[in-house]
Amino acid sequence: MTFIKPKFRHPLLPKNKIGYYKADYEGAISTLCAGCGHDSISGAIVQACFELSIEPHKIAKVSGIGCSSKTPTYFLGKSHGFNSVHGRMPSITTGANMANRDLIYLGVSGDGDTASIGMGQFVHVIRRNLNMVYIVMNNGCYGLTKGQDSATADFGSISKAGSINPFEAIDLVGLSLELGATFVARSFSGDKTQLVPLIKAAISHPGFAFLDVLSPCVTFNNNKGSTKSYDFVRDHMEATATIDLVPEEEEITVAYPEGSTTSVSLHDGSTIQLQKLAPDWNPTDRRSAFNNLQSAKAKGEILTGLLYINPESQDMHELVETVPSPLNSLQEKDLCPGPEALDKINDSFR
Amino acid sequence: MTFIKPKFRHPLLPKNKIGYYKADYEGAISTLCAGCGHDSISGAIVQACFELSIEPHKIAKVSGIGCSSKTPTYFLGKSHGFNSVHGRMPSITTGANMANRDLIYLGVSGDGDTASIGMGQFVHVIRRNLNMVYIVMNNGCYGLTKGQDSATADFGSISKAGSINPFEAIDLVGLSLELGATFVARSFSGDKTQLVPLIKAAISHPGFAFLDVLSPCVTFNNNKGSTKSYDFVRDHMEATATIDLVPEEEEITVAYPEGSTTSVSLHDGSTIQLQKLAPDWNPTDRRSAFNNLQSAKAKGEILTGLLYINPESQDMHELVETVPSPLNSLQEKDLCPGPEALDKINDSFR
Amino acid sequence: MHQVSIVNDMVIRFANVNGTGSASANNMFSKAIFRMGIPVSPKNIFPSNIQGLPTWYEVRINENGYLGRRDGIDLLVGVNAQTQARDIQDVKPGGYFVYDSTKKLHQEYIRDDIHYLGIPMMELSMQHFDHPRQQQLFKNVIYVGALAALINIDLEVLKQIIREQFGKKEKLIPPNFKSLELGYQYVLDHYEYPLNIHLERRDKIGDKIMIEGNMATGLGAIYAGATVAAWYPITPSTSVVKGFETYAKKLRIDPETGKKKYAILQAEDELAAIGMVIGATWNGARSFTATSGPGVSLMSEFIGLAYFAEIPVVLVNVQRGGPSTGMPTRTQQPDILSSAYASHGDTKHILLFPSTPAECFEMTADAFDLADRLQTPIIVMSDLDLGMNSHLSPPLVWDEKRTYDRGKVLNADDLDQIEKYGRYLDVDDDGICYRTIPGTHPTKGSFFTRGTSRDEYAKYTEDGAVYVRIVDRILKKWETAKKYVPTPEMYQEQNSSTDGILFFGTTTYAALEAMDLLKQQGINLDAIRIKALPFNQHVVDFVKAHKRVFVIEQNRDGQFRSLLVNELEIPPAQLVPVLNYDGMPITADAIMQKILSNLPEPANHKSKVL
Amino acid sequence: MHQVSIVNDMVIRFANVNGTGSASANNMFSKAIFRMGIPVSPKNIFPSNIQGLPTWYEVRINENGYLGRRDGIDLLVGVNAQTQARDIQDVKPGGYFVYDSTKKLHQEYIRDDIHYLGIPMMELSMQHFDHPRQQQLFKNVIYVGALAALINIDLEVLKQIIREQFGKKEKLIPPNFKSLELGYQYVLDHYEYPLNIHLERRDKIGDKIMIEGNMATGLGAIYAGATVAAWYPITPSTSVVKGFETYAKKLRIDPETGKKKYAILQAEDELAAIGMVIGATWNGARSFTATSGPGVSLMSEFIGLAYFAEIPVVLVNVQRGGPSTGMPTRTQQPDILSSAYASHGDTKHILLFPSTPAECFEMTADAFDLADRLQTPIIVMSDLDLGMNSHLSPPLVWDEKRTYDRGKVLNADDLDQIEKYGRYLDVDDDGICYRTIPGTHPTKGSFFTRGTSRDEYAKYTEDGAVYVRIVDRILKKWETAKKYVPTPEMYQEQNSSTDGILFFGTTTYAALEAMDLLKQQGINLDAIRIKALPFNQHVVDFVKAHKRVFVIEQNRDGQFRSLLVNELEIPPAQLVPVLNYDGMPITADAIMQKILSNLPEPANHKSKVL
Ligand SMILES: Cc1ncc(C[n+]2csc(CCOP(=O)(O)OP(=O)(O)O)c2C)c(N)n1
Ligand SMILES: Cc1ncc(C[n+]2csc(CCOP(=O)(O)OP(=O)(O)O)c2C)c(N)n1
Ligand code: SF4
Ligand code: SF4
Ligand SMILES: [Mg+2]
Ligand SMILES: [Mg+2]
Repeated sequence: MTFIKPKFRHPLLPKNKIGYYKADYEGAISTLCAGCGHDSISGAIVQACFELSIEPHKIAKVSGIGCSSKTPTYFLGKSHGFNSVHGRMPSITTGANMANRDLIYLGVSGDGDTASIGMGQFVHVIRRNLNMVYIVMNNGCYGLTKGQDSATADFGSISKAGSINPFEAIDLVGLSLELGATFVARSFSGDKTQLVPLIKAAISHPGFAFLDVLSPCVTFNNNKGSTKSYDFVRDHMEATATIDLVPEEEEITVAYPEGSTTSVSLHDGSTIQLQKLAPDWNPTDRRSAFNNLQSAKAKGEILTGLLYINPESQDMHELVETVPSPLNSLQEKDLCPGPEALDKINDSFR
Repeated sequence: MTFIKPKFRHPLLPKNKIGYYKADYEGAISTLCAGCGHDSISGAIVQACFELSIEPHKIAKVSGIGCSSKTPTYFLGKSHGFNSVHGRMPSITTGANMANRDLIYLGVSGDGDTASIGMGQFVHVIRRNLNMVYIVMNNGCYGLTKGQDSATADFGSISKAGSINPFEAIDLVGLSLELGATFVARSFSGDKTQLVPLIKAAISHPGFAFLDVLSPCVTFNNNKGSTKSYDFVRDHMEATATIDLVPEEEEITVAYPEGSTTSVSLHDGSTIQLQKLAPDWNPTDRRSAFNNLQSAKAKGEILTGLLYINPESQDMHELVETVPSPLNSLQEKDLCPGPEALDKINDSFR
Repeated sequence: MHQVSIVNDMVIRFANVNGTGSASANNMFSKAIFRMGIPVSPKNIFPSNIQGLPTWYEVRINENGYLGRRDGIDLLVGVNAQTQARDIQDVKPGGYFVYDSTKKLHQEYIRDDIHYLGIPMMELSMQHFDHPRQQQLFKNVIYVGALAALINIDLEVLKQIIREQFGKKEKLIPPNFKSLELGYQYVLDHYEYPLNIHLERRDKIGDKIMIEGNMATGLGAIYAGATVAAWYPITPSTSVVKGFETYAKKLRIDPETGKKKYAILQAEDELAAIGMVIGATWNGARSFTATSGPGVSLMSEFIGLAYFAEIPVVLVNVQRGGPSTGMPTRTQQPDILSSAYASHGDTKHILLFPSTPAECFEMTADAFDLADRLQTPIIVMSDLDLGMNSHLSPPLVWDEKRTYDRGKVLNADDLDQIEKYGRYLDVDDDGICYRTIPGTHPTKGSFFTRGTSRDEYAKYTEDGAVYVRIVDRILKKWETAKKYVPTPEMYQEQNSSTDGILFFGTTTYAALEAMDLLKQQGINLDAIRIKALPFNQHVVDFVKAHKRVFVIEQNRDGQFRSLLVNELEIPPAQLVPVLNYDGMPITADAIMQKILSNLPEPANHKSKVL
Repeated sequence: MHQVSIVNDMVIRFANVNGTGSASANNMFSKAIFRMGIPVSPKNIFPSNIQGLPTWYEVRINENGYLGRRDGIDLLVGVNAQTQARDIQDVKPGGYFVYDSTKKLHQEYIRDDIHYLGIPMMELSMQHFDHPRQQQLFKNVIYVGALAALINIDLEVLKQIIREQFGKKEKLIPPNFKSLELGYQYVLDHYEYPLNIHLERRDKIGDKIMIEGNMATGLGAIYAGATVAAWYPITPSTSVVKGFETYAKKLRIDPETGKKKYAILQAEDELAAIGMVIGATWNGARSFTATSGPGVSLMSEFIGLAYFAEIPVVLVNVQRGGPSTGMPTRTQQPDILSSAYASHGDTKHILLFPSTPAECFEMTADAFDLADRLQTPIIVMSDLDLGMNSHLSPPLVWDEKRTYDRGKVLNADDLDQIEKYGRYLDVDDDGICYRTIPGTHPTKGSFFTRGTSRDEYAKYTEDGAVYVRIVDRILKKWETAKKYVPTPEMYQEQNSSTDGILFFGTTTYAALEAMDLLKQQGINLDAIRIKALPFNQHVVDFVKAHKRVFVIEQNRDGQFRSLLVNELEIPPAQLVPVLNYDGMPITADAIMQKILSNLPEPANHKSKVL
C-alpha cells in the first residue's frame, strides 16, 4: 500500500524520555499487501523502540530477502539498514556486531530466509550468543516468490489447499531452545499487547534474543475451509493461471489474557489455536519450556510468550573477550604496531 | 597407515547367507592416522554389512570432505562411492535416493562437515526423512585441516589445551530428535558390540537413521590432562611451530554392559563418561529420549545407544508418492509422451 | 492531429497496479489478437513486490512479425493513479490515453498532442457488481471490452477465450461477459470507433503458438525424460519447474496407482538443489534444476565438481538484471561469463542459447542428451523476457524418430566383457569415457566419484603428470562437444557484406528487425545467430569473413564479445559491441542507431552484386 | 663419476613420511643455510592427509639468488620406503642418494650413475633413545647432522637454531644436539666429506628474511589495522589467519585488562565468513577473510553484493590446484578469471598479485586502503607456493609516514555541513561516493544498504535509466582504480627487444631466471611483472611496444592471458601462452624451452645496440 504520509507533527503528541516522537521511529510507507501481518510487526517494533527511548541511530537493522526482509524500510527510518542477500542476515549481523558492540542489532528475517537457505547461519548465530534481536516473521510460506511452502509450513496444522505439504514443519522455537539460545519467545503479529513488551525484552537482553512471530500472509496463505470470497479469488486465479489478485484485507488483531487459549481466524477463514503462557510462568527453566512446548504441540496449540531466558547470558564479545570499546573506534595508533616492532619481527625471521 | 593387504582368502573363512566373505565388504587400506577412531567405525560398517548379507553393489556410499569423509574408500570396495564436496553429502544422497529407491544409502560425514558447513543440509535431510544411514564420525575437531575446533567440540566437556572453545557445543543427537528424525542413536567408535548392531538397525530402518559416533582424533584431540608422552609431542610441535609429529597410537576399544556407565581414557590421557541405555529402554518414546538426554548431559555423561525410533516411519518416497520402481529404471517409453501428446499441448497454446 | 489508418502495427501499454487482477484481463487481450491471426507479443514489466505497486503490460502488435520491443506507445491504458503523470508522457504524439474517468483527470496532465479517452471503469463496475473484490477485478475486463470497440477486437473471440478459461467454473462466465459488454457499449455510445490505429483479422499466425519460454522449458524436461527436478524458488526461473510439474501431473502419473513417475524436490537452497541433481544423475536418472543469477553463484562450487568429476547436469539459468539481487524483475543477459567459467580452477561449460519458446523446448531436451553424452554441466541460458513473457513461437516439435542419447553408460553385460574397467579411460579418443551407474554389477564397474584429482581408474592421486593428462583430456571433450552442440543459424545463403551482425537468445527479435530497417536504408549486413558454446567452425568462418562484426547483447560489459574473443582468439577490434542493459529488452531502433554510428562509409555496406 | 666441486648451487630433496616429525628437522636444515649467508628456497610437497603418506621437502640452494624450482635433484635424502624406487630415479646422474641403512637397500634400486650414502639413522636413534616416538623424531635430526658433514653446514649454526627454538623447553635441547652429532660423526667416520657439491659461507642474504607468504599476509592485516578476521579453515589459506592471530596475541592485547583489540571469528563456512567481513566493514571496522578456490566459489554471491552495494572487502585467495577439490596441496594460479569476474551479473574485481612475502605484507596492507578508498572487494591473489613455503624475501617494511587511507567516510561534523546526503552521489566525479557508518549522526546520513538497484540516494528503484547511471558510475570507479593500484615492475630502463615476457606472482622466480638463461644464449627479452588488475597504462604501453609477449602463468586455460586480452583489447595472437599446471611451481627451464620453441628467428632477439 502506497500513499503519502503526512509529515506534520502535532505539538501535543507524546514524546518519550529522550524527546523523540513516535513518528521518529517510523519508516517509509509499506509496500506490502494490505493486511499483511508483517506490517503489524513493524508497528510493534516502532512502538517498542519508542517506549524504550532508544536513539534511532543507535539501532542497526539487518535483513535477508523476502517480504519480511523488506520491512526494515518501513520502520526506524533514521537507522542504518542493510537488506542483504537471501538467508545470510546472521553473518552480516555478526560482523557488524563485532565491529561495534555499542549499537543495537535488530535482525529481521522470514521463515524461508531462516528455516531454509539460512538454517546454517541461524544455528550458528545462536551458538555464538550474538547480542542481537532476531525476529522471524513467520507466515509458513515464501511470500515474495508467490507462495511456495516454507519449511515451517503449516503452523495451523491444517494442510494447504492444492498441494499438501508432506513434510514435518520445523519449529524454530523448539530448535533454538535445543541449540541453547538464551532468549526464546513466540508471539502473533496482531497481538500488540504481547508483542511490544516481548520486543522490548528482547532488545534489553544481553545476548541472542529470538522471536518467532506468526504473521499471516494475506495472499498466499490459502488454507482449506476458506470463506466464500476467498473461493472466488482462488477460482479466478486457478482458471486464469495468474496470481495477480490480492484481496485487500484488514490486519488481524487479537487480544487474550495470559494463561489462556484463543482461536484466531485467518484471512482465508481457517483458524489457529494460540496459547499464552501464564503470568506465573518461570522463563528461566529450560527443561520445563521444552516440556510445555511439546505438550502444547500435542494439543495442536501454539505456545506464545517468553518461553525461556537465561539470566546469566554472556554475549559473544564477552565470550571472545574483546575490549570494551567498539573495535571500529580503535584508531591507527591503537592498531598499528609501527616500524620498530616490525624490525623486531623481521629479525625473528632471520 | 599404508601396507600391502593379503589378497588370499582362507577357504574355511566364514561366508554370510548370500555367500560373501567378510573381505568382500572391505575397501582399500586406510591412510588415516594409526589409532584413528574413524578406522574403527569403518570396521564396524564392514562387519554390519557382512552380517546383514547385503550385496555390496546394492550399497551406495556418499560423503563430504574430511578425514571421516575419506573413509568410504576404506570399506565396501565393491560399492560405488561419491566423495563429494564439503558439507553437501545430504543433497547428493537425496538426489541419488530419489533416482533409485532400491539401493541402500550410507552417508558418512564429520562433525565439521555436518555441524558447520553442512548444517542446513543436515537439518533438511532429516525433515524429509530420506531413507539413508547418516553417520557422523564425531571427533570434535577438523582433522583434515589440522585440528581447529568444530561446533561439536568438546564432547568431553573438558576444554582444549591452548585455545579454550568459548561456545556451546551443538549436540547433534538432541538436534535431530528435535527435528523429528525417525531414528536417532549414538555410540563410541571403539565399542563394536554396540556399534555393529546399531549400524545394522540403522540400515534396516525405512527412513532417516542418524548415528552420532564419538570417534577420537589421535592427532588433534589434545585435551588437558594428557600423559607425559603427549606433552613431549606437544612441546616439540609448539617449539618448532610444526604439526608434523603424529604419535602412533592403538585404537581405543571399550566394552561395557547396557545400562551402565563407563569412563574412557582417550589417547591424550583425558577421559569421557559414556552411559549406555538400559536393555529395557523404550526407544519409541520421543519425549523420554529428550528427557534422558538432558539428564545425562547435566551429569556430564554422554548417552549412547538407540535413543529413539519411530516405528511408523515413512520415507521420502512414500511421502512424495513416487512409483515403486526406481525412477532411474523408467525407460523412454514410460517417460516421453510422444508427438501426438505434443500436438494437443500445442493446441492448448493457440 | 488527424492521421491515416494504421492497421495491425502498434504498441499498446497497460499501466496497472499489481495484485488487482489485471494480469488475466491483459492476457485475454493478447490472446484475442493472436486468435485474430495477427502477430502479437506482450511483455510484463512488473515490480519485485506482490501488491500495490505499478506494473505495466506492453503489447506489440505487428503483422509483419516484428515482435521485439519497440519504443513509442500508440495507446496507453492508464488505470494506475500513481503513474499517470509519467504514463501520459510516454504516449507518442498523436497517440491515445485511455483512462478511468470515474475520477477526473488532473488538469496538468493534459497534453495537446495526444487523445484522451475516458471510460468510467470503476463506476461501471460498481454499478454492476457488489463485492469490492469483484468490482476491482471486473474493472479490468471492462477496459478490455472498451478496447475491443476502440481497436476492433472481435468480441466473440474474447468471449470464447472466457468460455474456455472458466469452463469448469461456469459461474464466473456471465460476470466476465457482462464486463466486456459494459466497456464495449460505453465506447459505442461515447466515441467514434474504431480508432485510426486498429486491427483487422489476418492469417499470419499459421501453426504458431503463444507460450512462455519457461513453460516450454519445463515441457522440454518432460519430453527428455527428466525424473528428478530439484529447485529453489527464484524469479524469473520459478515457472520452469512449475511448467514441469503441471505436465508431470498430467502425463506422468501412473493411472492405476496414482503414483508419480517423477519427483520434484523443493530444496532448502540452490546449493542443495544442484547437489540433488548431481546425486540423481550420478545415480542414472535424468535430472535438472532451474535458477537465476544468484542461484548460479551459489551453485558454482558444485558446478566445478560436476565439471571435474564429469557428471551430467542440466541447469537452466533464466537470467535477470544486475549483479547481486539487482533488478530481479527485469531482463538482461548478464551471466554469460559467470556461467561459461563458473567455479574456481580451470573450468568451462557448455551453454545453449534459446531464442524462442520452441527452442527452449528443443534445447532443454537437447541439454539432457548433451549432458549424458558429454558428461558435464550443460547450462541453458534463457532470460526473464523469454522465460516469463508469452511469445509467438513455432509449435513445439518432437520428432517421432528421436530417441534419448544416454551417452556412454555400461550395463552389466558390457562390464562382463571388459577386462579392467577404468572410469576415466579415453577409450574412443574423443575425450569422453564410459561411466557406470551404482548397483549395475555385483563385482565390476564400481568406482569412487570424487572432486579431487585421480587417475584413469578413478584412483586418488597427487601425481602432477596424471592430473595434466586428465585435465587435458577434459579439454579434448570440449573439442568433441563442438560436433554435438547446435550449429548457428545463418540468415543469408552467402556472405555479401564486409560487416556482420552476431546475436543470440532474445536479442534476436530486435536484431532481425534492425537488419531489415538497415536494409531499407540500403545497408546490408550478414547475420549469424549463435546457439551454443563451444563455438564451432561456422562461427569462426563467419567472423573471419567479415571486417567487422557487431555483437549484440544485453549486459554492460560485453560479456558475449569477451567470450568470442577468448574462445576464438579474435582480435577484439573486429568485434563492435552493441549493448543494452537497462533491464528492458533491446529495441531494433537502438541496434540500428548504434550500427549506423559505427558506419562512417555507408557505401561499403550496400549489397554487393554477385 | 668424478666431478668438479659445485659450490652453493644445488637442489636437495628429502623424501619423508608425513606425521613423523621431519618437518621441523627439514626447516632447521634450510634455516642453517640461510644463516650461512647462502640464498635458499625450500618447498614442501605434501599430501592431503595427516599421517603415513609420502611428503617431500625440496630445497634449492643458489648463491646467485635463483630460487624458483629447478628440475634435477643433486642429493636426495630418502627416508620413505614407500617411495624409494621413484626417489632414486629422480636423482640426477652423478648425484647422491642418502638413505637409512638400518635396512638394506633393495638390490634392484641400484643405479650405477649415482652415489649411495647409507647412514643407519634408525639404528643410531634406537641406540640412544628409548621411546619409539623419540626414536622416530630424532632420526630426522640425525640425517640433518649427517648432511651437515656431507655438504658442509656449520654445526654451530644448527645448534644455535636448536637453542633458539627450544629456549623455553630446555630439556629438548640435549637430545637434539645429540642427534645432530650422531649423524655428523657417522659421516666423519665412514665417508669422505664434504661431497663435491657443498656449501661455503657467503654474505648474499643482506637484510633479507625467510618467511612464509601467509605469515606476512597475516602481519599485513595486523599493520593495516584489521580488527575483525572471519574465516573457515581450508588449505592452503589457513595459516593466513593463524599468522594474524599469532601477532594479534602479541601486539593487540590490552596490557591492563588482557582484552583483545581484535576478534577472530571461525565461521561455519565460507559464505558466513565473507558475510561477517561485509557486516564488519559496513559497520566501519577493517576486516578480512582468507580462503582458497572452493571458498571463493562459495563466496561469489556475497562478492557480488559487496561489488554492487559498494562495501569494502579484503579477501585473500591463496590459490591451489585444480577445479573442485582438485589438488588441494599443490600450487597453481587457476582462479584468475573466477576471481576477476566473481559473481553473476556485470561485475569485475580488483586483484593484487604479490610475488614475495614482503609483497604479501605490503599488498595486504594496501588492500585495506584500496578497499576503503574504492569501496569494493579487493582480492589478494596469493598461491600455495607463496603462502605455505618459506621464501627468501626483502624485509617487511612499514613506512613511518604511512597512514591509513580510510577513503570517503563522513563523520557527524561532515554530515552537519551537508544539505542532503546521497550515498551514491558521485560528488567528486571519480565514481567514488561518500559513505557513512551506522550510528554516526542522530538525524543525518542513515541509508539503506542493499543488493538491489537503487538511486543516488540509496532508494530502491526499478527505473532502468537510474540503474544504467549507477552501474556506469561503478565502471568509472574502475577507471579511477587504475590510479591507485600498484604499478607494474619493469626490468629494463627502456624496451630493447621485439619480444616481451609478462608474468605475475610466483611465476616471477622462474621467469627472471629464464630471462637470464635466454640472455646467456644471446636472446634478450623485455620483461614486465604485473601487480594488479585493473591494468594501467604501463601494461598497455608494454604490450604495444612488443610484437609478441610471452605470458607466463600456472593454469591450463591461460586465464591471465584472457584477462589481458579482455581488459586491454589486445589481439590474442600477440600474446603467447607459457603454461604450467601440474601442481608444481613452474621452472625456468620450462619457460625457456617454450620461448625458444616460439622463436624461429633468434637473430631478431639479440639486444639492439642503442
Ligand atoms: C539466493 C536466492 N535465492 C532465491 C531468491 C528468491 N527469493 C526471494 S524472497 C524468497 C523467499 C522469501 O520467503 P520468506 O523468507 O519466508 O519471506 P516472506 O516473503 O514470506 O516474508 C526467495 C526464495 C533470492 N532472492 N536469492
Ligand atoms: C568449501 C570447503 N571449505 C573448506 C574445506 C577444507 N576442509 C577440508 S576437511 C575440513 C574439515 C573436516 O572436518 P570434519 O568434517 O570434522 O572431518 P574430520 O577430518 O575431523 O574427520 C575442511 C574445513 C574444503 N575442502 N572445502
Ligand atoms: S505476499 Fe504475503 S507476506 Fe508478502 S506482503 Fe503480501 S501478505 Fe505479506
Ligand atoms: S587427523 Fe585425526 S581424524 Fe584425521 S586421520 Fe588423523 S586421527 Fe583421524
Ligand atoms: Mg515467509
Ligand atoms: Mg571432525
